[in-house]
Amino acid sequence: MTNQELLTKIAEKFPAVAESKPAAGALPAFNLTLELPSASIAEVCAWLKTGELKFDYLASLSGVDLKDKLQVVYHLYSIELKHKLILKVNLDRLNPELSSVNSVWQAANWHEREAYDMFGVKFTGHPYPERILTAEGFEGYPLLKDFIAKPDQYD
Amino acid sequence: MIKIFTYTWAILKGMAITFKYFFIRPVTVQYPKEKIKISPRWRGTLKQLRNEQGEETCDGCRICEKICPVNCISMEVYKDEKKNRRFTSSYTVNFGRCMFCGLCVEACPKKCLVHTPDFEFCTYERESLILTKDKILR
Amino acid sequence: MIEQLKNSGFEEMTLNMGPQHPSTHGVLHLLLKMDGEVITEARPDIGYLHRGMEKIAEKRTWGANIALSDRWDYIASMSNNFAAVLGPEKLMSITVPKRAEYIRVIMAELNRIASHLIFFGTYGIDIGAFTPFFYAFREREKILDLYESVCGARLTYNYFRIGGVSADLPEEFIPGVKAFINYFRPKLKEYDTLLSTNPIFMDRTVGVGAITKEEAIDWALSGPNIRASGVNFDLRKDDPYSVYSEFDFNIPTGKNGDCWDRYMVRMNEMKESARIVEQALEKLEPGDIMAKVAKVIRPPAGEIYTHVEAPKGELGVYCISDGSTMPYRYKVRGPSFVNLAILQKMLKGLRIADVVAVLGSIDIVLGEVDR
Amino acid sequence: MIYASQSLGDLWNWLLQQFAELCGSLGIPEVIRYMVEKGAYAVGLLVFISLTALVMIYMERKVSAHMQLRYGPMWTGGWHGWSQTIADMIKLLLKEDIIPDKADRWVHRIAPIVIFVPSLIGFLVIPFDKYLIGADLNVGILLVFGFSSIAVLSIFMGGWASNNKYTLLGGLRSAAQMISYELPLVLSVLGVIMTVGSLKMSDIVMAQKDVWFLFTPNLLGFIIYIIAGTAEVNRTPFDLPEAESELVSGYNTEYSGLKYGFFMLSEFTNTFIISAIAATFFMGGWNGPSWLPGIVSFLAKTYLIVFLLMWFRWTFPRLRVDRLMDFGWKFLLPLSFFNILMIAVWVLVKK
Repeated sequence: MTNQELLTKIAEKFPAVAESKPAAGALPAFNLTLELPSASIAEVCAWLKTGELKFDYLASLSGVDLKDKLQVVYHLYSIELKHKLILKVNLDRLNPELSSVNSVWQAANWHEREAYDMFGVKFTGHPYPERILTAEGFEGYPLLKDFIAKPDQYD
Repeated sequence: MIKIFTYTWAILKGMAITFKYFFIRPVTVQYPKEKIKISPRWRGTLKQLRNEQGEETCDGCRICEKICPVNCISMEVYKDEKKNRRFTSSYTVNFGRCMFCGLCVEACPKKCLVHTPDFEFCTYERESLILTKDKILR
Repeated sequence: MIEQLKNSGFEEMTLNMGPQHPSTHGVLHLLLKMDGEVITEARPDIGYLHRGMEKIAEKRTWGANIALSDRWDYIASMSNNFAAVLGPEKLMSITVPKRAEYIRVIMAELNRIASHLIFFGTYGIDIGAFTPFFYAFREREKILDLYESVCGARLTYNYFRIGGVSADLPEEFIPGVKAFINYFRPKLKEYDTLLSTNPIFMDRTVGVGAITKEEAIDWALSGPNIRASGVNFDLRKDDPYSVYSEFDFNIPTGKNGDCWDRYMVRMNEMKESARIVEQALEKLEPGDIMAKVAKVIRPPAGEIYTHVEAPKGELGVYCISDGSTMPYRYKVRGPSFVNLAILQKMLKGLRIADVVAVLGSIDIVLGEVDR
Repeated sequence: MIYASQSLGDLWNWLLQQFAELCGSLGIPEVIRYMVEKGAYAVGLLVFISLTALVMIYMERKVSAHMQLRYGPMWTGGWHGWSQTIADMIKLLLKEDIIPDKADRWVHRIAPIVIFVPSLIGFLVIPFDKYLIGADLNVGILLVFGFSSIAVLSIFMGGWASNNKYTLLGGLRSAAQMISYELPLVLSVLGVIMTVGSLKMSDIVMAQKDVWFLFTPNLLGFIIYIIAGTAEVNRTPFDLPEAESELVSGYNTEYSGLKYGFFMLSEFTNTFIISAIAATFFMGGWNGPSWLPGIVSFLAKTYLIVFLLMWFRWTFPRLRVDRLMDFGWKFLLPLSFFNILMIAVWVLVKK
């Protein structure tokens, strides 16, 4: 399925979904990239997986700090139909909250924990919303651009 | 019954292999006594080369210092007005930090920074891993 | 009976397996709740090797990040290098010379063999057989020797460059690889006799820790783990990168997705990798090994998600460039990280002896899990 | 007068006779003579056991090393690292003895002794040569099995007292395993006992003067014995109590220094006993070619079995604990019953 077909199919179902525009001076996206409001993520993802597009494989879920906002990026893939899709959700930087897609793809479990650990994005409905990589009692979210690392004995 | 025989046969075949290797000469080497040959491209510690006149080639362009991902190279440069070129007054590599990625050697425009085939640099003090210019310029 | 016992103060035992344990393959911590020897709840606790790779990458130049990538999956560094160079190359639209591409493929496939050999050896140890480990390492040493002759390092190769590879092959490399392939093929049969068809080994692995097709996709497993469940998913075929589309090779798949299938998929993959290496050697022709690339690498602003089929699975790198010499965001999708997540589900109801069998069969590297 | 056959057993017998004559002439009471004789034997045995353990540990290292394409110890002592084991023993002696904080201190201390003493007692009834047997009891073989089953208790004590979950699991596993494999072990020997009609070790050896029981229908018993014996001494593929990849080190995880040394030593002495009994029961004990001293042929056979056990160890993976139970109870036990039945028929037919 070409990107255009994908886009029309998804836009038919969810009018709020729009193609993401690359920033000024940036390269165009290599794959179909969609931007959607944070409230509809669970609904859209559930349809993407079970619907006719069969995006059954969540390759990656990453947080991105864009300085004025946080972004969560979903890289989806369909094992059967072999097409790719990138979803982007913009979040408020001060209070990043998003509903979890763990019930849609189990793979999101640790990805979301990692995003929470690194960016402080709270995923509502996650079964075990705890930090995953950083040490116990770690403060702050290390991948935010304004995070200042405490120097240790080696620095 | 057939199962038992196939199982036993598979087990015996496995035993035959270990028994075969029992009589084959070991492939390991007795390390400090004998050493395996090291490839000429081996990325060991760093050394600076002199040119044919025995003069140091490095002119302190600081490319290796800049390219080093772990900032383990540091140098001080002065300009020799007579010879009209720059020299390093100090050139220090901290091998406690170095990860032997080889980027500095690749980047060196004068080709005067090279790897040595040395791989044994255990010491008792961290300080002795910091090599100064007199040890690096060989 | 068990209900009665539970009411009468019978307790579940909590066992901390790791982070210092002989068979957690590094510093993995498994919190196991056990009823006798049967596990009722398992929770992997990771992060003991967390080095903040993604944060460090934002402070390093694109070129230096290749050296960093050696440290993700430290037993398959060539594949990591592959993943690290593909993104910036695509952003800068560099065409890599053919020779460099074939060299890359040879390196990556040899590394797949080396990585699977480590799996074979350590899996033997997990199951209790010590000897295969040494046989596997003997073969792996030969690959490492080849690598050493090419790039001068045995573990952290740092061989790929954006636009090509750092050094051309030395003279002795191609005969060396050919000799290795010829030497290696009969050894695989030996391994099969020693371990694969050993009744005790099969007893430990067949039917243990089975993952269904749906589960495997749902948990986004990749690499041999998903193929063992019968899903024919291999990025070398499904989303060909580099020159993989030119080669003729099969993708071994399993049926039941149990430990034995995962093991066998890897064993068969080694054969296929050997085939790819042979084909690549044939196609190798003299030529450039580096494309014309500026000294200072500044990819144009943009973002890209590139993935390669690493020995452990889909190794993805999501990099965002803002046009400067350093990446703006450098997310690494480690296959081990994703594959490990399913452990919490798989371990329920198994015995403690199966924990190591299942954990070993997933084949994780903690450097990649924690990054 | 030393006999021409130069056998150690004959030498020992000659010494005993000389001593008895001496005692008779000096009028030393029978009891004291008896105690001196047995004491001398026991001292000799202790020396032999420690030497055997050293040899076996060295052998294990070398066998495993060469099967794994390594050299093993090569430096200590000069020739092929022959004194590596001695150096390790000294190291073990000098190591700090650690008792875990919340351990059951006394049980923790006693456990290594409890495992070591029975394995020593087992040596008493092993016929090394014609007259070289500590106590040629009527119930010789029963004594060995009786005392070796005490090892279960010790392993369980060690596992329990260490207050560690891995040791506890190791101890429990070992209790289950050793009890269930004791049965086929004893039953497999029963075939030989039925053929001979005596439990006495010397009788059993004498009965094999012409043909080893290995080459009679007792072969099946031998196979069962080797399998069950491997399980009894906790060696791979039955090393579940100390399964390294699962239970760290099983029951002896929390032991260090000399106490760990005792556990390790008893593993090797038990292996030796099991092999020695196999040599006695199935391979003719000290029977052998006439030019070979009896003890040499006995030790050669024993070390052949020891090598076999080591060979097993470095070839096979480990069984799983439930499969182990299945194998023991559902396969090995019925097979050993069948073996007894078969031997019984054979004995009857032969008569």
